[in-house]
Amino acid sequence: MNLNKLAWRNIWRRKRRTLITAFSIGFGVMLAVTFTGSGDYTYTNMIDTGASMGMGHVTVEPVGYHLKPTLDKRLHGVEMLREKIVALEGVSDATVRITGQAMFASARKSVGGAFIAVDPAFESEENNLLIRSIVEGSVFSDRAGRGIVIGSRLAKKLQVKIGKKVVYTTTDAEGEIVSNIARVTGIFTTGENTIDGIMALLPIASVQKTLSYAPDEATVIAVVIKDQRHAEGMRDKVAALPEAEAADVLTWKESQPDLAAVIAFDKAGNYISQLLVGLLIAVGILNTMLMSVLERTREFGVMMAVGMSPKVLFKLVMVESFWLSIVGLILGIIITTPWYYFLYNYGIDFSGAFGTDFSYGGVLVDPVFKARLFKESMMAILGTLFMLALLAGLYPAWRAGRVPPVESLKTI
Amino acid sequence: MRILTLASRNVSRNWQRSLVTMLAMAFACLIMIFFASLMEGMIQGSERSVVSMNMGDIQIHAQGYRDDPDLYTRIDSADELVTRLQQQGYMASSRIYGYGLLAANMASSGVHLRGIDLKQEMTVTELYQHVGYGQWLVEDDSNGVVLGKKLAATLGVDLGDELVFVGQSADGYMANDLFRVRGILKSVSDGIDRMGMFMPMPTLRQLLVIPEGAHEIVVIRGDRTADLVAETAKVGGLVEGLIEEGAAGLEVKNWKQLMPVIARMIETADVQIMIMLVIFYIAVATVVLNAMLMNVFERIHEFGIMKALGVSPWQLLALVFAETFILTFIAASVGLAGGWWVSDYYRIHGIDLSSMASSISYGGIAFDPLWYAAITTEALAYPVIFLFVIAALAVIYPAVKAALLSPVKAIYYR
Amino acid sequence: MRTLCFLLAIFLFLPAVTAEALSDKERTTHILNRVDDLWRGDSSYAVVTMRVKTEHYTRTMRMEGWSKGKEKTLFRVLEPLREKGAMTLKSENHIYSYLPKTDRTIRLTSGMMMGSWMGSHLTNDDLVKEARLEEDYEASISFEGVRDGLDIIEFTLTPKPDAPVVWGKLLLTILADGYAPLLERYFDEDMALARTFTFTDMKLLSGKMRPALLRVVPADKPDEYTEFIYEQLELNIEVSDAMFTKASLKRR
Amino acid sequence: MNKNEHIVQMQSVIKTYRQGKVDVHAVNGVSLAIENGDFAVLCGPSGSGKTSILNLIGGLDVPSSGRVWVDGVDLSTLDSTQLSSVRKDRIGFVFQAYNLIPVMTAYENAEFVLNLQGVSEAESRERVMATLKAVGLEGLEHRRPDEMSGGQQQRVAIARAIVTRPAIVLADEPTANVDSHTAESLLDLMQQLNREQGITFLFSTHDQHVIDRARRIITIHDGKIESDEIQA
Repeated sequence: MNLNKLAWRNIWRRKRRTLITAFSIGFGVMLAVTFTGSGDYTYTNMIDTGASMGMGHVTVEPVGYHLKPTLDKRLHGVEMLREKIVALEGVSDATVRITGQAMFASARKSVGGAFIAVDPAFESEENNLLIRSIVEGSVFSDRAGRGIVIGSRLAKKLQVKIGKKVVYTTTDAEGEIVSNIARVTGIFTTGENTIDGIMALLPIASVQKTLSYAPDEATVIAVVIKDQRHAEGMRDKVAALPEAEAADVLTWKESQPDLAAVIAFDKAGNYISQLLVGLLIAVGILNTMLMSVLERTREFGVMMAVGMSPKVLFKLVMVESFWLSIVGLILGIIITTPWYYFLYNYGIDFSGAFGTDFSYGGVLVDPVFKARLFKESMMAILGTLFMLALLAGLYPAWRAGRVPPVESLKTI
Repeated sequence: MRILTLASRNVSRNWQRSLVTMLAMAFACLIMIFFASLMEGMIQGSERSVVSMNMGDIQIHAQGYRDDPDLYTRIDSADELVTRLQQQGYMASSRIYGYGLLAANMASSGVHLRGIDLKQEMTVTELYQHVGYGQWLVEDDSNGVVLGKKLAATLGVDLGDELVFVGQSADGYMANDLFRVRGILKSVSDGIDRMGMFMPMPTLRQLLVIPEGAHEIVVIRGDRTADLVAETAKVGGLVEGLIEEGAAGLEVKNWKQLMPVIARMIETADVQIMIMLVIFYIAVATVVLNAMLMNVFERIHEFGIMKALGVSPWQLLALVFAETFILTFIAASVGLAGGWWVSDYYRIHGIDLSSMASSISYGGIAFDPLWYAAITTEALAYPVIFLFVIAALAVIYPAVKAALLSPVKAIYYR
Repeated sequence: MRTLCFLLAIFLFLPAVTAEALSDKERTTHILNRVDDLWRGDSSYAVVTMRVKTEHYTRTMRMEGWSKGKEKTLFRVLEPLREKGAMTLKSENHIYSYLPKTDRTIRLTSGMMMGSWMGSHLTNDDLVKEARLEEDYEASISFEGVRDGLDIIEFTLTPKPDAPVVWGKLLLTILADGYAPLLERYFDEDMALARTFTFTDMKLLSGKMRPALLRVVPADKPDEYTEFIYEQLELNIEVSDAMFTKASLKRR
Repeated sequence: MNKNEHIVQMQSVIKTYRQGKVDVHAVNGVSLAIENGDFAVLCGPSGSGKTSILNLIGGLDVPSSGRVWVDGVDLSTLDSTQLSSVRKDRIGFVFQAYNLIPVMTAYENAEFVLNLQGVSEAESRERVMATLKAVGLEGLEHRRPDEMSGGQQQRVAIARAIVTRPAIVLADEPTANVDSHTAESLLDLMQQLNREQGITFLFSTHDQHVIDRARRIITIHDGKIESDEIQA
C-alpha cells in the first residue's frame, strides 16, 4: 500500500467534497483558459492588425525617424536589406514603404493626412490592413503609376469617388514643398475613424520620384513575422544584419506605444482578476484539505501510534492535495475542452451589443469573443493552478504532521 | 433565543472547524469586495478621465459649431448663461477656441488655441492637475501657455521656450504673437496632445479679437449621482429660457452624446465587469458551498445524537440555520472589514500601472495609469448579501437531510 | 502674370504649347501670348489694395510687391498700421512669412498650404501653384463670337494628365478686341463651378491699358469676395536676387 | 541494573495534565518493569491512569518527570520522528475502538506498518498472509473495516500489531467494544500468540475475563501502583 494509493482512496472518502473542490479547480482552469485564451487571441489579433497598419511587427527605419518622422531621413539600399530580412528564419514578410504626412486636396477641399507608399507587388491583404479593408475599387497595380487608395472618410471629406483626382502635397527630402497627382483606384473602410479619415496608399516609385528619393531609398521596412511573440528576438536579429547598421530597428511596442500600453493595461487587469480568482480557489482547497485533516485527527493519531512518522503524514496529505488538484485539473480539462472548442471555432458574437467598429488603442478589435491559447499559456495555467493547489495543501499537511498523538486518540 | 445560544455554543465548541469555515467565507467576501471596488474604480476612473479631464458632463455650443468649428459660431450670452447655471447649482465654465499656426525654431505645426477661464475652469475640470512638466496657467502670466504633449514634441520645445503664433483674428486681420512654454500637459486626449495650446481667456480674446461670447460652455452636475440624461434636459430647458431673450440657437449635449464611441466603450467595460463579477460569484459560491456542506455533513452524526435526545426536526433545522447565520455573520463582518480596508488602501494609493505603460489611451482619450479602487455601497453590500444567500442555500440540503434522517442512521452516518 | 507681382500671377498663365503645333494651336498660342504680353516683364513692382468681404468682416489692406522671374515674389503690407511691415516671401516652392509684431520669420509647411492667405479667398497654395500653370495646362479655343453683347474668345484650359492640380478645367474669356481678360472660371472635376475671377476697370498701367480690378468670388459663397485693385505697376525694373532671400525679410 | 532483561522499564514516572484550572496527576510516580514474554494486565477503575501509562510506554506521550525505556531505548532522548520509528519497529498497538484505517482492506491494514518499515513486497505478503491466518482471518483479506464485525476488526488490529514482530504489544481495553463471546476468542488468540510466538503483551482493562487470563496483574489506583502480583 503506497502513499499514492492511500491518498487516492482518502480523497474519495468524501466524494461530494472532493467533487466540489475539484469542480472549483476545474472552474479555475476554464476561467483561466477563457481569459488567457481570449487575451492570447485578442492581443495577437491586435498586434497583427497593428502590424498590418504600416509598420509591421518589427520596423527598420532611419535613425531618429521614430521621434521626428521627417522625410529627409531615409534608408538606403532597402532592396538588399529587404531580401536579407525575408531570408531570416521566422519572417513571413517584409515590405519596403515610405510613410509620411501629406495634404490631400481636391477641388472641393483640402485635408491633412498621411500616406504609406507601397509596392503593389509586395502588398497583399495579408500584410496590409488597408488593402484588406478595400470596399470599393482595388489597389493600384503600377508601382510607378498614378493610383491612390484612400480611406472612406477622407474620400467623403474630399468629395471624391473612384477615378477622381487627388493632389497630394508634402515636404520632400530637401524641405521643398512638392505635389503630385493621383487618381483614386480604391477606397477602404477599416471602421477606425482616424485611419479612414487620414490615410492613403500611394505607389512607391511615384512617391520616390516626387520626393527625389533614389529607387532604393525608403523610410520603412515593415517586417511581418510568423509569431508576434518573437518580435524582440527578431528585432535583435535584424539589427545584427550589417546592412541594417545605419538604421533603427524597433518592435511594434516601440513603434506603436499606444497599442502596447493598451495591451499592457488590459493584461494587468486580466492578471489581477485571475490572481484573485486563483486565490479564491486556493482558499477553497485549503478549506477542504484542512477540514479533511481535522476530521481525521484520530486516524492520524492511530497512524502515528503504529509508527508512521510526522514527515510521512505530511507527505500523505501533500500527496492527497496533489491528487485532488490532478482530479481538479482533469475535470477542468474535461469541462474546458468543449467550451474552448466552441470559443476557438465559433466564439461569442458581441457585435449586437457593442457594434462592429470597436477599437482599442487605435486598433480595431473583433467584436466576436474568441480564444486561442498558446501552448505556453496552457502549461502556465495548469502549472499555476497545480502549484496553487499544492501551496494550499501545505498548511493542512503541516497541521496533520503536528497532531499530538494522545489528543487524537482521545477524540472519538 | 435558546436555539441561538445553543447554536453559538456549538460554533465555539467546534471552533477549529468553525474557524476554517469562517475564514474561507470571510476571505471570499473580502476578495469579492476588493474586486468589485477595483472594477467600480476602473469605471469611475474611465469616466473621470473622460469627464473630469476636459469634457465635463454637459457641453453647450452654438448650433452648428461642432460640425464646423467656426470662429464666429459663438454663444453670445455666455457669461450670463454661466451665472445662471451656477445659480442652479451647476458648475460651469466657458471656453473660446481658435486655430492657427504655431512655430518654434524652424518647426511648425497647426495648433488649436484654447482660451480658459482659469477660475471657473478649476471648478469643472481637473486639467490643471494634469501638467506633466512646468506649471498650469496663471492670470498674471498672460503669455505663458500650456501645450499638449505631442505638440511640444513636434515643435521640439521645452519649458521656457519661445513660440510664435500666426493666425487670423475674428476681424480678418493677421493675429500673431509670441508665447512662452509655461507647462506641458500629460497625455489628455489625442486632439489636445497633438494640437492643444492652452492660454488664459483674456489673452486669447485679445489675440483673436473676440471681445465677448464663447465657443463652448462646460457644465458639471452639482450632484454626481444625478441622472445625466435628466440633467441634460434640465440644462437644455435653462438654455431654452435664455434663447427667448434673443440669443442664437444653442445645442446642449452630454458627454455620452458627444463621445458615443467612448460612452459605448465604457458601457462595454461595464458588461465585461458584470461577466467578471458573475464568474467571481460562482467561484465564491463553490468555496462557500463546500465549506458549509462540510461543516454540516461532518456533524450529521452529532445531529443524530441530538435527535435521539428528543430534538425535533424543526428545532434541528432552526439550529443548523442559526449556526450558519452566526458563522456567516462573523465571516461577513470580518470579510467586510478586511475588504473595506484593502479597497480603501487602493482607493487612496491606487495600483500603479505606469511602469507598464506611460500613457494608456482608448479611442483617443488618455486614461490614468494609476488604477484606483472606488468604494460604493453596492461594492460593499452585494458581496455580503451574496454570502448570506449562498450560505443559506448551501446549508438547506444537508440541514434538511439531517432533520429527516432517523436518529440511528444519523448517528452512524458517514 | 510672370511679370507682375504674384497677386496677378495667380490668375493668368502661359499655357503650354506642344512642339508639333497645329494651326489651331498656333493661333491659340498667338492669342495667349498677346494676353500674356499685357504683363510681360522679367521683374515688376506693384502697389495693390486688397479688399476682403466676408460674412463676418470687411477689411482693406494696402501692399507693395516685387517679383523677379516667375518663381520669386516678395510682398509687404503698407496699411493698416496694425499689420504694417508684414511680409510674405515666395521663393521657388517655399513661402515665408515675416511678422513685424513678433519680429519672427515662419516658413509655411505643406500642412499650411491650404490655409487662407492674409484672410482672403486665396490660399497659400494658390501662391505656389500659379507659377506652374503653364506647365500644368493645355489650352484650346472653345468659343469665339458674341456673348452677352461682347465679342469674345473663350479658352478652355485642361490640366495635363500628370499635372498636380485639383481643377477639372479652367475657362478663360477675353475680349476679341485687344485680348484683355474678362473672366476666368475654375471648375472642379465634376465640372461644377468652384470660383470666378473677374477682370474689370481697364486703366493705363505701366504704359498700357490693363484691367486694374480683379475680383475673386467663391462659388459656394456668392456674397463674399476678395478684390485686388492696382494702383501702380512698373515692369522690368532693377531688382536684386538678394531681396528674395529669407535673410532679407528681417532687414527690411 | 541491566535494562535489557526488561522489555519495558519505567522509573518514577509522573504525568501531570492540566484540566481546566487544576493539575491532575494521571500517573503519580510509577516504577515498573515488564519482562520478555510477559502477559500482563494493568487494571483499575476508569481514570486511574491505565491508558496514560500505556501512552507513555508507547511514546505517544511524554512524562512530566521520570524516564521510560523500551527495549533498552530511553524514550526521553528521542524526537518525534525517532519515536515514530520506535513505535513502528518495537511496539504494536491494539486499541479499544479497533482504529483501523477505513480506506484500507484487512490485508492492507495489516501490511501498513510493514510498508512503513520498508519490508519487501514478497516478504511482507508472506508475513501478512501468515499473520492473518494466525488471527483466523483467512479469506477475509480483501474486506474493508466497514464490511467486518467488531471481532473481525479487532483481529485485524491484532494482526497489524503483531505482524512486525514487535517487542511488546500494548492493548488498551481490547475487549471493551465486543461481546463476551468474541472477547473470549480474542483472548484465546492473544494467549496463543504469547505462548507460541513469545510476544509480550501489556493490557489495560477492567474486564474480569481479561484479568483472569493474565499472568501478571498490576493494579493501578489514582495513578499509583496499588499491587503487582503474579498469578499462577
